[in-house]
Amino acid sequence: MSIETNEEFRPKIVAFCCNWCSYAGADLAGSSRLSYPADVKIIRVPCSCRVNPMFILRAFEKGADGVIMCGCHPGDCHYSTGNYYARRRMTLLFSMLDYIGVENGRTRVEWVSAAEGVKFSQTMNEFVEKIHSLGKNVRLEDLRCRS
Amino acid sequence: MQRIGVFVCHCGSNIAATVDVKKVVELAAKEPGVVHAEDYQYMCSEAGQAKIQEAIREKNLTGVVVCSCSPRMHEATFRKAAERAGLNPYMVEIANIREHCSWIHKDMEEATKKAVILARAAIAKVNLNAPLQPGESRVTKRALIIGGGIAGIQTALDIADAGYEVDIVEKTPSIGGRMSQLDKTFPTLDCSACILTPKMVEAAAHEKINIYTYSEVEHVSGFVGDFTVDIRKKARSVNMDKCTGCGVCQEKCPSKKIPNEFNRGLNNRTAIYTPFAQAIPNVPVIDRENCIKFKTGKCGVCSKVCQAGAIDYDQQDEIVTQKYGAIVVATGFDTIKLDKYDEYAYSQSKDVITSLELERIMNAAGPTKGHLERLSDGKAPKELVFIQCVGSRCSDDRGKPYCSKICCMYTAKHAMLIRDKYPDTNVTVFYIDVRTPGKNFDEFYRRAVEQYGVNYIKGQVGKVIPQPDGSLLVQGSDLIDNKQILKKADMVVLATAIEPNPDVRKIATMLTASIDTNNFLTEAHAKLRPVESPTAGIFLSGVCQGPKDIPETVAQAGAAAVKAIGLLAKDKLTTNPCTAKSDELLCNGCSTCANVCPYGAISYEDKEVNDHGIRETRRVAVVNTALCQGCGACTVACPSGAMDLQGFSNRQIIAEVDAICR
Amino acid sequence: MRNEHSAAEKIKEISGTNPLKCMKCGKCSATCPSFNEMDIKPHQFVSYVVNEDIEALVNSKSLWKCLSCFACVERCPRDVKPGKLIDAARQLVVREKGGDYLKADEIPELLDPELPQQLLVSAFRRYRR
Amino acid sequence: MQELINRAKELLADGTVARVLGWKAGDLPYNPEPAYFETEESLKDFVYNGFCGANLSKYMIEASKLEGKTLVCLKPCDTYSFNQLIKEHRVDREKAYIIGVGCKGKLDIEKIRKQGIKGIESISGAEITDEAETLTIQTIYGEKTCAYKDAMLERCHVCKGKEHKIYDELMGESKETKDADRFAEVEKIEAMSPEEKFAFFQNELSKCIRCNACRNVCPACSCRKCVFDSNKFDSAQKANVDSFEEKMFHIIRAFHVAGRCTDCGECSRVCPQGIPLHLFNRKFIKDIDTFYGEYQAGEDTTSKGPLTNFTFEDVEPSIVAERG
Repeated sequence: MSIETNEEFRPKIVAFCCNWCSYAGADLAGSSRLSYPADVKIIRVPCSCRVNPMFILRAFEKGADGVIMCGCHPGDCHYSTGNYYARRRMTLLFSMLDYIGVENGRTRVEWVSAAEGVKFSQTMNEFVEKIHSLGKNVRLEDLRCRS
Repeated sequence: MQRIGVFVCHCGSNIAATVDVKKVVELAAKEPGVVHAEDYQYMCSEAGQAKIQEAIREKNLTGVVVCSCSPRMHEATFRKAAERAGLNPYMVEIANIREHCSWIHKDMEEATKKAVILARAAIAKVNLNAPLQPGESRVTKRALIIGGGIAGIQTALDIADAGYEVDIVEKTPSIGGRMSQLDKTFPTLDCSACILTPKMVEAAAHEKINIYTYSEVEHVSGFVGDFTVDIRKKARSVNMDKCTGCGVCQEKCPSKKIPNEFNRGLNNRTAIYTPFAQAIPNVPVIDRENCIKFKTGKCGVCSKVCQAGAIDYDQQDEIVTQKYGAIVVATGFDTIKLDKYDEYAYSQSKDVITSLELERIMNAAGPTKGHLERLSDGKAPKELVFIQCVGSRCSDDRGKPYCSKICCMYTAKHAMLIRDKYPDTNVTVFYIDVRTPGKNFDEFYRRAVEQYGVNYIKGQVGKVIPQPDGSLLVQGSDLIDNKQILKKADMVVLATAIEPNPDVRKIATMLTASIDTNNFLTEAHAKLRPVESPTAGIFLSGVCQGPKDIPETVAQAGAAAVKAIGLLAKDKLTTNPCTAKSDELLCNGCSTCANVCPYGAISYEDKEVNDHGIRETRRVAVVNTALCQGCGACTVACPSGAMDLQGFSNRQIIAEVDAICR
Repeated sequence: MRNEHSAAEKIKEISGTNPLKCMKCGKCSATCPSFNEMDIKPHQFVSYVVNEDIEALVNSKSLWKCLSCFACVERCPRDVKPGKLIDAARQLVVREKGGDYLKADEIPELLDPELPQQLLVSAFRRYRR
Repeated sequence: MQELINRAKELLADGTVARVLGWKAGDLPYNPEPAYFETEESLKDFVYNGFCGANLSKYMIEASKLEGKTLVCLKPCDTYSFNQLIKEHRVDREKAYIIGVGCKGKLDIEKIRKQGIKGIESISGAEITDEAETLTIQTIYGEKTCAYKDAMLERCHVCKGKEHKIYDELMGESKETKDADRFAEVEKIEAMSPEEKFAFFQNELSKCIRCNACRNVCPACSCRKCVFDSNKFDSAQKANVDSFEEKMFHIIRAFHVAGRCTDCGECSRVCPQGIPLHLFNRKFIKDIDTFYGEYQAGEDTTSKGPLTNFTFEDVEPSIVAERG
């Protein structure tokens, strides 16, 4: 049974991007043709504070291998304070995931401004590489959801 | 079940070159809820929009997914198109298969796969969309202009002339900006002060314009139509109402050794000063860091000599809080620092100067009273060399990657003026390209060459070597003659690159306006919305958006004014309907959501509810949709999930997550 | 005979520069201390590589006149580094056996007692295969 | 206990309170249950002993809706929960007459059973007024004894203190029981390798039968409708057919009460499967204390909770990876 090993591992990666900074940063990466692997799929949210820990767990449950959340730099939030709340929430959530034995490289928060197309692309490249090094997310995947 | 139409855009070849558009159509058509799928060259074109509208009508679509460019680009376009066909605009979602897919991936198969997944996520979301109705918010009929240079002044005048109140906030003690430092202006050579001063006076005298000089924007909150801004009026230490502007205090001030910023530090000023003679307001400020009274407690000369009794050492900074409907950024530029360009010997020789310094030297009110002379020994230079593109067009980390745009023209101006006034002085210009697009610009440059005998050499200067005799040896190349040139010069003028005012980053952050890697403010659309920031209600005027000369700045200032007036003319704005909404049957009334709301949009009411037959009075959260901006902080804080965000609901986001992970 | 295209590619590879970034400002030639001794000038190195005229470049005097002082590399505003291009062209020659500028047995005659030993050693290390 | 009953009768008689919320004897000697007493007469069934671990503050949510005041007996640790409920507007302080009852640690029948004591007929020494250090247990196999301390709930070994944070009057003596470090267990897990951590929680959580006892007893889990029962997150009514479901449930449950959980330990006490659920809550408490400064939910009724608050200098989430 060497099906897994023969096939190149293509991770599933969900990126939550806030509409004002990070999504625009991703747009800038696009218009600057700064490539990053196609494994990353972006979900647009109004603000990083809209990202519910349930969304992240849900992604893992459904087979995501990595989840990254991007928001405006602290202090630059379009809604002034959203990313400060997000920062606390994600810190606690990541710590909890680490506590239950999930490899902590599977989750990441990065602050990316609308001007940081380069940073966005770099971050995604790094993150995908990290997920590659961790391999498939076998610990958290809900077996029923494999198709 | 929704009836969804999927529209896949080729964007010419922008998408179609990397994404198999037909395949996306084919696979999207199989998704649940999809009853129609098609592709088209340009979905955003009128014909493309017509296709969407036709499908909405003919297939009774209840939802639309457009697979195209970023929603930041055309979401509004497609929503309006759908609305015209009778569909609620919020039933339209965009799958970004250009910026997030075709433009960053090269492999067709891979990009197509990703595009299909992005389309699926958008379809899954639309399946859970609900029609939304926008609310309304009021518009404060007052504009704030940040920066009192020619851009800010022009925008202020135009807005004020339309009948709206305008406040200008200027950091320095006087309005006027960079233009007030210039001597003559190209291509007509009229004196800068002669055309600027009347505008400054007009702004100061305008009944609708209120000028805060020596002031800075401290804090900005609110949103389009309803910004609240704190302005710090720095303590001037001079009572503006009492001061007559007689200038005696400046004459008598014993602290005279402070580098004069207005003259680029080429001479000194006093501790109590007005930056220049035509300053508006003509009221000095005390530079407390350099004032003997503030440093030692002794002195007080200015107070003694002031007959009007205007000196007030106890004056404190004052915070003015004001509401605005629109904000215009006009923060301008500065020249870059030359510390990374040792080869031009700027820091080694006083006779190597920047063009802006030359501008002050040429000016009758400048440090040399308008006489062209070497700053080292006061002698008139006989050989003058101009070096173009110093720090502009650099792809290394020493300079700026962009063209500063104004240097070619002002150098031609300087060269011409010097040749005119000092015919014995030879002028050589080392250039890479001479860029003169603009009305009468090339003619102007040619006049410098043909009529005034300015020697233009195509080639860059490699280094400037100060000589023991006080002259400068300029080593440059002449690419036409294919020669290396060694030229003795008495003075070298560097066409130094310009960069946005360094404060702009702080201001952009306060305004949540985006800024590019060079610190220029980003426009909402590079071509079609060049004077608006992507952040609603923020407009861009002058060089803060990109390098510009005076006529362009004035034109853009007017355009920004028109956009601001267009906003101020409205009595009400329709608000984003993607606001938070509390399900009163689930709400615990625990106040957790109100604790995280940055807008104070959540209040609590004791409300009679009917929870599946149980009638009781409950404390429940109520969202004020005029205040709610839709950030969603409350939705995550809410433990029961009663609070949800319309347009980005929990179920919608989860559906997207599921679609991506499927 | 060298294949001009692959030689040009090789030069780009060795130098690690992209000659297309050149904006033809001439700052390299303006800054070059050996300018007058060169037949092909530093700013022209770039166009010779772009035009894949490598044969002319490697046969030029300039190939051996460049001091590798790297003033042009340092000051190039576009990161094109003509000095690296000519250095790469030189490498191209040196890597071909027998293509050396000097034959080994010619060297002793040329030796100047003032010449630092270190220079000789490093020159050999650099230009000998 | 008699003193307490007498006082309750007085307050019922003079109309100060309409009912009493306390405990009554259960069908076994070690399972008293929460109960309302509306008449003086009914108070004959009232008990308060070492097995009355149940935190009654959550019952006050419903009691706040009833006519008249409710006399509620709160142990020191229960008062934290009550404060938290006041902060969240879930209970009405005016509807409660709080008698702060003394506590010398609460007992865990499982701990007694683990010592091999079975067939229990009666237990003495568990009375709150009792000075005894030992429990004397009559079983069908004869009399057995057990040190009180050894039979105590885990939470009592890491007791927050015997001071009542809110009350109308106090009754009965308390005895300090804290003799262990609150975070020792959490630290032990933190020191494990990811594989060990995963195996540990996999093992514990695979016992979960999603009976929702933890949720139902938790004073912080007081939502009218839990997110796991509503359709808002597409998470309703799911059977736990895979291991991640429980993890998700327990992480989210702990997350939802993070910053609000007073560490009353009821979740672990009631879990029929004996899952140490408090380890989730305590992990959050420990992280909150280290990252954002010490915070005890329920200490007062006004302070901002750590998840509805922030500072500009808060640590970045990358701290989790950095500290290894």
